[in-house]
Amino acid sequence: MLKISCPFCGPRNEVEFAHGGPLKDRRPENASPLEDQAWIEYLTVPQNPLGPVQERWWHVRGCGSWFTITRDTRSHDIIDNGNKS
Amino acid sequence: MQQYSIFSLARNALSGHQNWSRAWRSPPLKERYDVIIIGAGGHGLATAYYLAKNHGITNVAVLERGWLGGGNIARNTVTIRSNYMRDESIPFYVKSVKLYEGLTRELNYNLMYSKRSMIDVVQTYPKLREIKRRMFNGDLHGSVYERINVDELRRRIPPLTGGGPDSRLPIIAGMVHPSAAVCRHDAVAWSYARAADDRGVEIHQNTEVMKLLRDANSGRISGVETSRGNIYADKVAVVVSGHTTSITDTIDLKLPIKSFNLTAFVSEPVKPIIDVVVNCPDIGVYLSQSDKGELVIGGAPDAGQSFRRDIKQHVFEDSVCSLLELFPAFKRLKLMRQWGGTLDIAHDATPIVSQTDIQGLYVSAGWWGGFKAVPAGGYTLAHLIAKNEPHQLAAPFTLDRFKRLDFILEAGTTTVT
Amino acid sequence: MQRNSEGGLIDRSQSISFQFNGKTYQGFAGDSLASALIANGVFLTARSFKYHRPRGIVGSGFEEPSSLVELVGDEESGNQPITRVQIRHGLEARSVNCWPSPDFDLLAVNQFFSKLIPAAFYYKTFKWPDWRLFEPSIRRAAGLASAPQGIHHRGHYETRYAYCDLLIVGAGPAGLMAALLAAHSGARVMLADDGLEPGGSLLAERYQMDQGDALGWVRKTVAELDSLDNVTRLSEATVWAYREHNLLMITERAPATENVFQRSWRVRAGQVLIATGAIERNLVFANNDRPGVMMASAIQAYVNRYAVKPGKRVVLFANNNSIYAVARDLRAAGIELVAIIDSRNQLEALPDDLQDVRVLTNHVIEQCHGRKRVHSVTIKGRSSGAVAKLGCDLVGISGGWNPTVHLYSQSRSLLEYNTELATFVPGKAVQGCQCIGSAAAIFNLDALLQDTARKTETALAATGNTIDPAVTLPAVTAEAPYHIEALWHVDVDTQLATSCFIDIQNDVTLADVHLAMREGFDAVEHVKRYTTAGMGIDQGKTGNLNVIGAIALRSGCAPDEIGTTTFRSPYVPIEFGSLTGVREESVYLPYRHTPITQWNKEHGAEMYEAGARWRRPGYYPRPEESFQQTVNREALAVRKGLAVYDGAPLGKFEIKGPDALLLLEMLYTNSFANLQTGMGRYGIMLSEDGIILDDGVSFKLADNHYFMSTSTGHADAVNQHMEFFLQTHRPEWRVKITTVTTQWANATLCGPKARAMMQALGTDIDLSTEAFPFMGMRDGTVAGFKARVCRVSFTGELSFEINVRARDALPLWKRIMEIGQQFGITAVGSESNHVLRVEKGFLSLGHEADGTTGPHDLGMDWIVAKNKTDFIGKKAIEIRQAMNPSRRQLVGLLPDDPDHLIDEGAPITPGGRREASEGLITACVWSVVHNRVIALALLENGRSRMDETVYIRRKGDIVTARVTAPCFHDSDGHLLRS
Amino acid sequence: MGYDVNIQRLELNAVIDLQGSVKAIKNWVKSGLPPFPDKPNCASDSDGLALYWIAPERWLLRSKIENEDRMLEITMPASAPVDISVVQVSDAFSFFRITGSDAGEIISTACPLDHHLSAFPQNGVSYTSVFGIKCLLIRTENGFEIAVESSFADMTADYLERATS
Repeated sequence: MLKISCPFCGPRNEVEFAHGGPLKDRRPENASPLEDQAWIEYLTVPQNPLGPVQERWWHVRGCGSWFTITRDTRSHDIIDNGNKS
Repeated sequence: MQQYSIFSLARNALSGHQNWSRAWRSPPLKERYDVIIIGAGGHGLATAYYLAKNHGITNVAVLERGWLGGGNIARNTVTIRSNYMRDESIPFYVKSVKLYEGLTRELNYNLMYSKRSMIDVVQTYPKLREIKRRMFNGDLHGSVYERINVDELRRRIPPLTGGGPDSRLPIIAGMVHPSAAVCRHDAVAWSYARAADDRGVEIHQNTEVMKLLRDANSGRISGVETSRGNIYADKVAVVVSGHTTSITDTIDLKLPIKSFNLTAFVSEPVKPIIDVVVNCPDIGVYLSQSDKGELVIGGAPDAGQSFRRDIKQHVFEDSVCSLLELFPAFKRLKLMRQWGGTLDIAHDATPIVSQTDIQGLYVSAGWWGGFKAVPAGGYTLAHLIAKNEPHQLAAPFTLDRFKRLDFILEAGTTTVT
Repeated sequence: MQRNSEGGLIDRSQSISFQFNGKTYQGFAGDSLASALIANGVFLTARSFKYHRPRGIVGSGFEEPSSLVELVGDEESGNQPITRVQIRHGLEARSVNCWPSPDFDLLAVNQFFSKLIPAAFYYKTFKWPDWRLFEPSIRRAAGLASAPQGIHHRGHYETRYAYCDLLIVGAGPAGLMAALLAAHSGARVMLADDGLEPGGSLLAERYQMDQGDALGWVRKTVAELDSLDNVTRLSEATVWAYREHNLLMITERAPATENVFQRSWRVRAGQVLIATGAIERNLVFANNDRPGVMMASAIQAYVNRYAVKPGKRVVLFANNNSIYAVARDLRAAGIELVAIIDSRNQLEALPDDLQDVRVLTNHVIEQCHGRKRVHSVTIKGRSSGAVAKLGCDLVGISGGWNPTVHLYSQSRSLLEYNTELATFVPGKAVQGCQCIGSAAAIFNLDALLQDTARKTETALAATGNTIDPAVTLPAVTAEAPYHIEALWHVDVDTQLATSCFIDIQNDVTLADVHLAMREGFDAVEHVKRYTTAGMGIDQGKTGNLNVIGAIALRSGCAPDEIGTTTFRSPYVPIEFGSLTGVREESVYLPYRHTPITQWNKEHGAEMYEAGARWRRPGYYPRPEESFQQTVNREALAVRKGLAVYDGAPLGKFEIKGPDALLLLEMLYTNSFANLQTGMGRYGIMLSEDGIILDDGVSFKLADNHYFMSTSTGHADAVNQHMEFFLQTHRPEWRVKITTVTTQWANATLCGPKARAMMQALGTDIDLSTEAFPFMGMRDGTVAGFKARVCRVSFTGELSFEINVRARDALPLWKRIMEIGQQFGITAVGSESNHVLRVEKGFLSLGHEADGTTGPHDLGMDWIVAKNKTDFIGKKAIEIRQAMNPSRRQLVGLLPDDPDHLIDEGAPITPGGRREASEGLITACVWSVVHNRVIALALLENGRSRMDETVYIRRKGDIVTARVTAPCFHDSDGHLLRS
Repeated sequence: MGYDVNIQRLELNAVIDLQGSVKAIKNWVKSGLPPFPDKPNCASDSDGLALYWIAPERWLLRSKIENEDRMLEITMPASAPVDISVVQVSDAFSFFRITGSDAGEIISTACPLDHHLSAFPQNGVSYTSVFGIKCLLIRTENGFEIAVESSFADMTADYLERATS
């Protein structure tokens, strides 16, 4: 059970949150013109580092904020709760 | 290969068991091989064995970072079954079960293969509909599934006293998969290692692959850089369960997989009470009883990527709650040990046995419940490496499907509305 | 009599009678089952796991490797270390794994086969004809205690969350000192101790603290701690897991709260001090498992704490000097010291009071003699090789001390091998934790207290607290520094090696370890798995390091090169029940009720799990009615008359803001741009992968203000989908979403008579088709209730969805049932709804939209706007369309046999042959409009195969059906628009 | 001994969900609102109405049901401008009041957050979970209140009953 710091509520137990997957680039305003393979890569290839991963969490049993933290996948240590959305 | 039998045991007993030979050699590391297999886990060792046996390719090095059989083969819940849903998947797992059934003889090693059948405890109608779909589709490919009523279900699983008519999720049916089995997981790795070694394959433990090497001109794979120096081969297979991307990242090969931590736990050993594999798909827990008497219990993976091998408390508690809801008498049974393993899950949660964009580089990944797939996984990967074309059983598992967004979705169909 | 007339921490005024293996014995309050049995002269207490050798009591605490008992009766519980069971009136215990008794155990015959069954023998045999032939008998032989049969406990289990600045694990000298120092700093302190009473090693050893008996200091300190609000002290509480982010698990075995049987704490600690003490190692020599061979520290504990004598004549055997304090206490208790066998070369000067004891340095015990009780030992000079026999009925062994670093290691902090101490000691910490006391390998009381003070100060500093200088350390008596010379096992020939037990519980011998290595299993994990060493219930607490030592000796390298095996939770076995608390039975999973739920139950509804934890009526059976008759009756009521259903669970959201329309355009595949105020539109949402996520209707309340309804099961998923997209991909968009799912309940009237019914209920809304067309939404009053009425239809018939504030739902519902009588109103459930949807070819999530299909697969091209530049999932479905020409498409099926339902999920195969399927039945029902069976199916290129015959294969049995359009009723939809 | 705690399932309360910038809301609701709390997850009150700051740009206005009409008058949900969201959600909540010297013990079994005064002040109010479902936790003079989505009320009562039996 991670201790995750919500930008609005502060540190809370993981059970209050839903995991939102590793960070992706902002979705383009219009995906249609993109190369098919580039788009497929956007859809299917996540960052999967043995080490720090930027990932999104949703404080679903809390204030409802979505935010991004950097967590080390080897240790669960949270290196940065920069709280970017 | 030294024969194992009751007679050789008796013979060796007389000499105080001083004359047993090594199960595998530790030969010197050469600079070049025909094939390098990264990872001496179940899949890697099986691949090496079938390369030698089926394709006569024996100049093979299996490189292992730690000790052989130390990956997920050492930390799974030993369930073997073929009750999948999709036409693309079922034949592969049917083959795997078939290979498993002959393995103890073939490898002259008692895997304690125990064909004890699996019983699904069904608690919702959408789940029943899904499993019936598996049943009918399985029949098309020789995977047997039979429905039983609740009384019969309780008769076959005496401690299953929960899930009654007034409970939160009453049991509505049972589904039996008779060909399901369990077996001694470590023995699978050891027996494949022993048999592969016997056919000339070299297994190198404590040999960590730091990066993949490519030919500067052709761009094709040329070998690997290891903690013991560079080793060269025209064909390299990455068979490292959860750590696939750690290897492929070294040459910026992008793969549609994420690594997760899946955990399991065992109870204290008790006298026999359950002699089938019990699977509770609606509440996400499954269990069987090992020959030592421990209940081996598995649940769901953590949310979020993880390479840790310990359990998340709340994920663990969910599994235990589910267990006790159906087996209330186990409240006073004790948890003895818990552990985890890293598995990589593909974007569509179906395995990948495939060539890659880099010529000569093969991956076997995305094994979620890969233990049951060890023989067929090795069998088909060996074929792919030897012939440079996918074995028909694994043809659906190539990376091409992602380039067409044509996913093989085993999951799904559980949606309740 | 084994019990001394005075001394010890037992209460001689309270005699307690209990049963062990059927016989009744007496003990005193404060006795453990082990001490009470020793007091009664019972020494043969167990049989071993594999060979069924006679076994006795070896230790005095949770590390006990030898004697396990199961409790019967109302405390039914198996595999308890005999040393950890407190006796109480009526306690019934029996030895595990022997029958009929440890004294006469039938499976003892295994001892004679022992030569045939070395480590891992089973991999080499039992192969022919089949393992299943041998498995049952093997399984019966294994498994120790029998599983609990019933639910035997008073009250309920409890779990809770807790927070503290400082968690101290263990209330021995170090733990108590740390707690005392921290308590006065004002920090939130938790002190958890596994024992029945605090004191740890001080309960078993004899120390002076503050010029008095150490126990006096313990009592004083505990009293002070208990008087402070900022200190939570738990006893009989095991800290068994150290997880990420300083989360630790504690289970209290005997909470003070009435009705709470056991309590588990999930503690998030700022800092952790691990004061778990040290565990004495076993010594490995021939027959070191015989009853009467005990840990030296255990004998000391029995003598000092329980005032019992485990024997009359003792030989002590050690590789370290902790044995001499033991010797002193044993002699004081009146046990004859035959000799002290000290394997060390270097020996410090003997204490004065032990000058007269026979001490043999550089000697070892080679083997023990006696089967059910040791009667003598053969000792051997390590350099001389001279052997001699000594008579004795008790052997005390000390292989040195291992700091109890299990939790420290679980925290992922590092361990390092210390050659001088011949054990693994705490290394670099990776979470906020430190080991103190003997857990930090500081075995000297004075030094230990000093060190504890320092570490407590740093721990407090890390939590922003400072130590109170007023608290001082007690003065203690000086002692000789700990000294050890490693002895992993006694040198024995291969013959004797087969009875040198390195893991007593799992019957693993030195010979087994050597065999494993001989066969190439030389990694420590290989040895462990091949021999099962350290995999018993004790998880090798006394033996593991000797395994590592044995491997090191054989492979000629240092123990730290071998490395240690992973320490995994739990530290000691924990009852599953204590992990779930009150989460069981009806609250095992959350459940949700609508305001109508109670009414539904009273009116005999079969309640179904409806997704998102809602319980919803499946159907309302009447007496004498079959399931099908009920469903037909309900479906007909909708088609021909009037029906009502409880639609409260549907997901509902208010979406508002200058960019609300932008959001809808992005979410739905079709366009909402031209939607008029007061009108709604059906739409489907896709995942970015182009898979159908949900379908639903959104109404326009005003410009950039919408009322969205979603499916019941996907309401949460849709909410997440929207918030995710808004907050992470379009944070600049100004849209606010409010979930109103339970603010609004609804009763949906459907059927030809629905409009008449509305009139009868009384409403100020103009119900004419012109004023209130299909897909319209009107606010007004219905039957006097403030209502929002929507003309949507999930059934294909004229429908009015009456949404009211939840508080008004039940009164409205009752009014409807009352007024509706004149129209023969029928309450209907999800089963008949399913029939009606299939007749209309409406998609059902979980049937057609099974998590794998996109809109085109369901023939819903019409709902994918061609003119929209983009929406979530657009590009994915375009790619999939272009690259996968043959996809499955939704069709209707008319089975040639009109009278029999076809199982949903049944595959369609080419010519009915036993090969890969080309489609499947997604839904099959009895149509009340056609009085026959109809079905929907996903079929490869189905839309181009109208009127074709297809073959549905259910195992052997093949049925045929004709392909039709996926709509069987009112295909032009004039009824629902009427 | 058992827990000294008193659990009361409250009648319907009046609740209005306010979203938007403070400025925009003040522009719309000219008077009658309690002062906006200065810290996240804190409450303020005046004149029988309580204002909870429970999320970024989001507040709950709560009072006894008798005050619901008054609350609707001052907030005017139907006509609120497009840049703020005002939604009546009274029926979406069910409130429980937990009092007695062991109220904190019960909260510890139910909620994962740290409710110690140093972490959850006297005027603390926050979303968290109760027995695994989303809930609003409110500190009161002599204990706590929890509010769950009304569909979960029976289940919550069931759970509390078990936890305190």
